Amino acid sequence: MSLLEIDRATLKFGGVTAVNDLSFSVEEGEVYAIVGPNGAGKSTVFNLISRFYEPYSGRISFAGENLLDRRADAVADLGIARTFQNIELFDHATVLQNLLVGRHRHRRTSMIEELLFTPRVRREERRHREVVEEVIDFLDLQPYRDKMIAGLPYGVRKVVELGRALASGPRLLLLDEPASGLSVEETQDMRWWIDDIRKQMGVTVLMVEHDMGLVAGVSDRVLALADGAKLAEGTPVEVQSDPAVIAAYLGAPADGGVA
Amino acid sequence: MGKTILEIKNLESFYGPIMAIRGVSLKVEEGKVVTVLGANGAGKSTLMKTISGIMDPEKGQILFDGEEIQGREPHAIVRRGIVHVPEGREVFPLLSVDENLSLGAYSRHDRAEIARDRDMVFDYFPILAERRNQEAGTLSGGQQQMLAIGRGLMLRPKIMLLDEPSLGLSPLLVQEIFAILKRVNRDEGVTMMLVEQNARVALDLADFGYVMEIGRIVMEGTADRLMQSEDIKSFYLGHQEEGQRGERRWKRKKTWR
Amino acid sequence: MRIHFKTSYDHDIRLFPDWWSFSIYAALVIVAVILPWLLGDFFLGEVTNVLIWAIAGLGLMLLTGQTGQASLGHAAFLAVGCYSCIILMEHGWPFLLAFPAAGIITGLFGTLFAIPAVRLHGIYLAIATIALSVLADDIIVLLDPWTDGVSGKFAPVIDIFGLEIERWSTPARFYWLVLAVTILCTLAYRNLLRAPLGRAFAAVRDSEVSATAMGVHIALTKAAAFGLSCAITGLAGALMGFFAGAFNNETFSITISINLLMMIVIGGLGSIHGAFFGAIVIAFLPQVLSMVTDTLGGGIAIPGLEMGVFGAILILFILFEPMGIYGRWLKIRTWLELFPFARKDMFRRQKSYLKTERLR
Amino acid sequence: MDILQLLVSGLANGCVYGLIALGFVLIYKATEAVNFAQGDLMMLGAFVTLGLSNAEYVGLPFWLAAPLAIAIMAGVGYLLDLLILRHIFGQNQTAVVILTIALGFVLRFVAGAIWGHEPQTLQSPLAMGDIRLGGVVLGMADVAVIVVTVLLTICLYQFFQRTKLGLAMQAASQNQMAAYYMGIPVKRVQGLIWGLSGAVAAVAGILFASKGAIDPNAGLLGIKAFAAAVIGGFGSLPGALVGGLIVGVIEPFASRYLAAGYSQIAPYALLLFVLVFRPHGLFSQVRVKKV
Amino acid sequence: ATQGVSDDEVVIGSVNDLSGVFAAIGVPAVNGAQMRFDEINAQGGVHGRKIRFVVEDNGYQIPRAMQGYNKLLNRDKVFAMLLSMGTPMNLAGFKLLDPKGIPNVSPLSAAREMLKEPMHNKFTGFSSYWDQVQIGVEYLAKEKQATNICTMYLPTDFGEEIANSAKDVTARLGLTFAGETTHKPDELDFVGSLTKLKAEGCQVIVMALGVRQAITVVGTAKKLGWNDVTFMNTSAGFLSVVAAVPGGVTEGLYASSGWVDMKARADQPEVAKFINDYKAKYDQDPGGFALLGYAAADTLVRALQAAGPELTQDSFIAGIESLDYYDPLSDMQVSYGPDDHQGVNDVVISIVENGQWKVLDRR
Ligand SMILES: Nc1ncnc2c1ncn2[C@@H]1O[C@H](COP(=O)(O)OP(=O)(O)OP(=O)(O)O)[C@@H](O)[C@H]1O
Ligand SMILES: Nc1ncnc2c1ncn2[C@@H]1O[C@H](COP(=O)(O)OP(=O)(O)OP(=O)(O)O)[C@@H](O)[C@H]1O
Ligand SMILES: CC(C)C[C@H](N)C(=O)O
Ligand SMILES: [Mg+2]
Ligand SMILES: [Mg+2]
Repeated sequence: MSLLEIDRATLKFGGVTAVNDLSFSVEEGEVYAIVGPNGAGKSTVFNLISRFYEPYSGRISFAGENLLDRRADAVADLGIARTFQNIELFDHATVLQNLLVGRHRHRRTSMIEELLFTPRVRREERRHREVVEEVIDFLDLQPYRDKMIAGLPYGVRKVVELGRALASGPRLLLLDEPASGLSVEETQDMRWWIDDIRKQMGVTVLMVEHDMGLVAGVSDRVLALADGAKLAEGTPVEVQSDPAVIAAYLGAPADGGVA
Repeated sequence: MGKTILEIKNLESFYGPIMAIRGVSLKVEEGKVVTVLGANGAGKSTLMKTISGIMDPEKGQILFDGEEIQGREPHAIVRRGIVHVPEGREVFPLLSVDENLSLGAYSRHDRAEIARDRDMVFDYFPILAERRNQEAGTLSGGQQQMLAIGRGLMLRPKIMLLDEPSLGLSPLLVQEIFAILKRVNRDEGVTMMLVEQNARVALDLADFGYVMEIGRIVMEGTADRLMQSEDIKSFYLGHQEEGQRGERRWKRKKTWR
Repeated sequence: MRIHFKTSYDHDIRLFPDWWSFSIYAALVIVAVILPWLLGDFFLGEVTNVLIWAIAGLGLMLLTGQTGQASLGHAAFLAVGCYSCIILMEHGWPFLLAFPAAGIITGLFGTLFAIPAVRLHGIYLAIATIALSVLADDIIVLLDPWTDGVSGKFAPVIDIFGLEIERWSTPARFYWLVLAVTILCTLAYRNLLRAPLGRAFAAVRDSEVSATAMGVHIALTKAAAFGLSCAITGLAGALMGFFAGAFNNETFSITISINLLMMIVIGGLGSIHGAFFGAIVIAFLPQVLSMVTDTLGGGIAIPGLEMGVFGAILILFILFEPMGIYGRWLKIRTWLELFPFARKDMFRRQKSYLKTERLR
Repeated sequence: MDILQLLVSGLANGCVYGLIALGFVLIYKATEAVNFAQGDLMMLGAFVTLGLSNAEYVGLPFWLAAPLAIAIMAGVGYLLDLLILRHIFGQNQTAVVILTIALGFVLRFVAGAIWGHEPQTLQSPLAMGDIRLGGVVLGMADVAVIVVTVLLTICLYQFFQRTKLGLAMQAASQNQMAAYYMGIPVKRVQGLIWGLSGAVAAVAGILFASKGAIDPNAGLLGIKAFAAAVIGGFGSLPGALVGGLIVGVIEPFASRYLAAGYSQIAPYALLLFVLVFRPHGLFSQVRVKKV
Repeated sequence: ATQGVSDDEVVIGSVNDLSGVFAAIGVPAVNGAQMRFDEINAQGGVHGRKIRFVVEDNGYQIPRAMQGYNKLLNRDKVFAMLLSMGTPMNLAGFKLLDPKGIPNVSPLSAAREMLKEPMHNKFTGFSSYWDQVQIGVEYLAKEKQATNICTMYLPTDFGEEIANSAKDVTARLGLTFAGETTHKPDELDFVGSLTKLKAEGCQVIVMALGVRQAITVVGTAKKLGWNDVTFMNTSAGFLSVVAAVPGGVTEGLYASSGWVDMKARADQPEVAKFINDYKAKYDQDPGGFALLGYAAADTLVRALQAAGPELTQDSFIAGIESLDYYDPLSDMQVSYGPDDHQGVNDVVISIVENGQWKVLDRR
């Protein structure tokens, strides 16, 4: 059984079919990338998994459980964390607080306990903090720990968002264009990070990315989408050399121009 | 040497107590493409915002066509022909694609020309024509980016400040965008100042380049020269090999700071 | 210049970041406790009033500053707290039970109101709460058998284990009671901020989408914010009832709601300090104005002058510092800490721009 | 017959709410700020007209005083923006809310200081005649209110929908920075809309005063108009009119058929009811954010 | 020494509405009182003491009122309160006036509770709303052969007192109480309510509404062609401006009040002087409440005079209880006594005729 299974999902916005009878599955422990032209429906697939959108038809299941039975906020409880293409952080909070919100699904204390700040709350806080500090170390975020999000450069925010998702201790990580807006150097970092996330933390990664260098470097399998439907699926090399993908998406030879 | 159209002298900009631009001076020649490279948070976007009047500089001068424009209201600066395509798209989310484009032509009055330019934008980005009545906020990220660039072109600028125009675009479109920019630069003589994470493409297009670090210009030169520089190669063009991870981590600490 | 080094995670978890700030707050509390010996009845009464408003402000701040839900109807919850406390006491409950019960009852009312209100944002919530505030007036009249309608009720004397407390006859005792409630509410508020729920509030305020993606149940979190906010407001309402001595359906009018919101905005949204700064301005300013007009005006009352000047001063406050007094206070503090390295133009307002809030 | 009469006068009243609501919506549409002083601007508009036209003050003919008052109020609106609101441009909207509430205090004081606190009646030709159709009676003022409100709504709607300036205003409210990038003089545009809504407030004030007496507290009506605007979907011009009409019509029917004590609850109960089912009003202006 | 009294000054306080919904009443009342005090101070005060009148604005809100009381009692240390506005505010104020024995003179509320126990420090100026309605309805029932009595009122203590009195008198006279409607201060349309009352067959409608509203109600009824109905106001709506609404809108409106309107008596010397003085001082025409304020201040001044040079609370109360005089301004006999803490007992019935209030009857 695959970890995540999308089965014949369809979603329309008015006249636009954003996802069209799409099926694919992600195995536990792999890095699975989705590529495709702008407007192909990649982010929409993520939003379906996050339960922000209701599919017209089709099934989505995670670890054998029907995701469509869950509310959007209950998706995180299963261990699904995500980042957003356009960065959705809590702007008026510090980096540390943002990461701590990532721990929310592990909250065990009640409101009353928190009002009194009982020793148990303190203990839990320390535990959350330790996890978060590990993430901070891992992502080299130390210099920004107490900075407000509102004043951070774009690239750092991208990393913070990744950190917030990681802090929740996910089983499946959804990354929507993790490297967009990052410099070559930072993209390299991202690549190591994704590698480590998969190998050391054992987290499955589903990502959308336009940087074919990154996609080729980290992913086990790639799905190419166009107009909401599957164009090609396979190893990075297979997909990159698929003529349909080249015509619709890559344009020139796969490594041309884009590092 | 061409005529200098934009000149910046010793510019300083602050976010509250934080100094984001620390004395930047640079020149842009008419009809040329200048690129600004720099790591995250170097202050590239801040520099552009200060030029377009979105932020006020604390010190220094910005000369456009020999006239000081620093600290003016942004719309007055736009009307002189300086157009900023900002980082992060900034479309009008509740207006249609068409209306967004019309706003690009807000300060223009030549109806026929506007219609022609609109057709040109639709020609560049056919998907926008297809979605002309869709609310811009519901476009996909890349489609919004196309709209932002298209809207910038509708302004008929003398000089375009492009802040990461390729953000979120598919590889095919990145190529197309740069082809378009090249064409606009060559055919219409539009001067450009370009910030791009994708340094290789940027230097390809540019005539001249500056490198920024923590609010300062630390290096400048013609695009060809920069392309050859070892530092540029290792920091912005991504020449490392797989095995160099540890080394790179160490190396990163060594910048010009 | 003060620098504190963080040596363990507890630095961020502790109530006070360092000894210095602990001593400042301790000193503040000590001064507050001995205040009745320093001030006459008049000023003590005013300080009591400021504290009561500050408690109400804390209540609203939790909702508006922390969770981003602007309410223009909190006077309704003041009323619920006030009426429930006094009705319970009339039924023989001792103050020590009736008072917390009033908080809980108001909290439950707040949660109840939250059921429709969690789906509302910004102005839609504001108008719903205005409606609530307007309706509260009528409902109190309609509930005449319990509330005595328009003729209103009188606050009984508080009796805590034989100790009689009353606003006019024992102003100092009443002040200490209010002070104790203030401190407890502040502590609870502070605790909340450093705990998961407080962060969830901020998350809901800043981005509902990503809060959802992180597993925050938006409706429940907002309902909790409403409940807590109203509970604190209810306590303030009960104290307000005791402070006024008599109250009826018109006591907790929409004007009070408006003043409450003004208070926290002027004080500085999102901070505990803000509630207190705001209370000082809103509760004390009219009194200062009337003292000033007494000395200047030579007795001739110019109708509505006080409200006019009050409005004008509020306008100046906002123009001077849209981030509230607390925002200004932070700047002054930074300036002092950096002294003598601060530049005078360091806190100049950079141009700022808004984006639509019509996207949710 | 009764029902028809109730309906007709409800509609006339609803138009007054609608007119004030239009003022709210105008400013919101172009700046996303909520002007809580809109009701007080209306009151001021009424008093300015009264001051210009009533015999005990300046004593101009009504048809001269009215346009003059509208012009003056447009100036007042513009000046409010220029002198006050512009200084907190780009700051958080709650600050604007508080600012305008405080402004309301000042306006009430100013009006009271100039024209006193007792209710006064505008000597308006509209206040005079009645129109009788079958058994239904409608004051001239009512007819004027209905006609003016409908016309004004249509004009303003067209303005926002069809003109470049209208579009620019909408753009400025959605993203101030991007509007600047397009070369839109955002601040000036917002000043214009404040002027426009000052003028609309004056129109509302004139018509309101023609229907009855005014005093400095007449602006409190603004709250009900605000409710009307929200029922319609804050930010929608037709919504403001529809919301106003709904509130206006519900009132006479409630007072006719509900027991004393319950009738005045009706508009606000209705508001809550609408918001439960349509959290952003009938013509919702709120969208789900695409992520 | 008695609080608020020094050798050359006596401090009088008032918590009044200068900016809220009843500012239209509070402001002229305070002005009128201030005028009387200025006059007496110009003459050297009472027994060598000048009167200082400190007014706190309560905006018709209890919390603000309590702040006002705190200031007046604990800071300004007033000797007595005069013309304090609002029934609920006064009731709340009694809590601290009573223990200190501070006199509360002529509150701006005609609720009967203004004379509740302990009564020794409380004095009202005019007949209560209760009595006004009792007598007014009795008069109209007879005059108009009316049997169906109704009320339109604000749901406040003020409105309820009037409504209750109307019900009481209806029952007492064996008439029918046909209907009632309540209103909010911001209501502006009464077509619905009037249609309802008409359907219920009302013949006399007792109003306890805001000033602006009362005008609109009468106008609307005329417009709807409902002419066989009589409206009656109490002293809360007994203003010259009400009578003077252009177009004769309020023509035929009755009022039952505690004093006589002065417009019709403007040719009498005292009244003419008052009107001129007031105009000169405030640049406005005085209304009924300016007169009321002036008269109340006058009562206070007389009481101070009667109290003698040795001013204490007791001597003041004795002084006021000894008063019995004719006030030409209000055209009323003012008399207090140890068991009579209500100055004027008369009720005057007036009607609007030709833009002025005309007295029909007084009891
Ligand atoms: N709320 C909506 N209403 C209408 N159309 C929408 C909506 N959301 C998305 N779409 C359309 O659905 C299509 C898929 O959008 P999606 O965001 O999934 O694209 P994407 O593959 O993520 O593209 P990109 O690479 O540009 O981010 C687009 O054509 C978009 O315009
Ligand atoms: N609103 C703000 N408040 C405070 N500091 C800010 C703000 N915006 C940016 N900064 C700071 O200013 C510096 C420059 O930021 P800027 O956005 O110009 O960088 P950049 O070079 O464009 O980076 P990127 O490549 O991520 O876009 C950064 O260090 C950032 O922390
Ligand atoms: C003067 C009056 C209209 C005030 C009203 N009697 C009240 O009790 O509040
Ligand atoms: Mg996308
Ligand atoms: Mg940038």
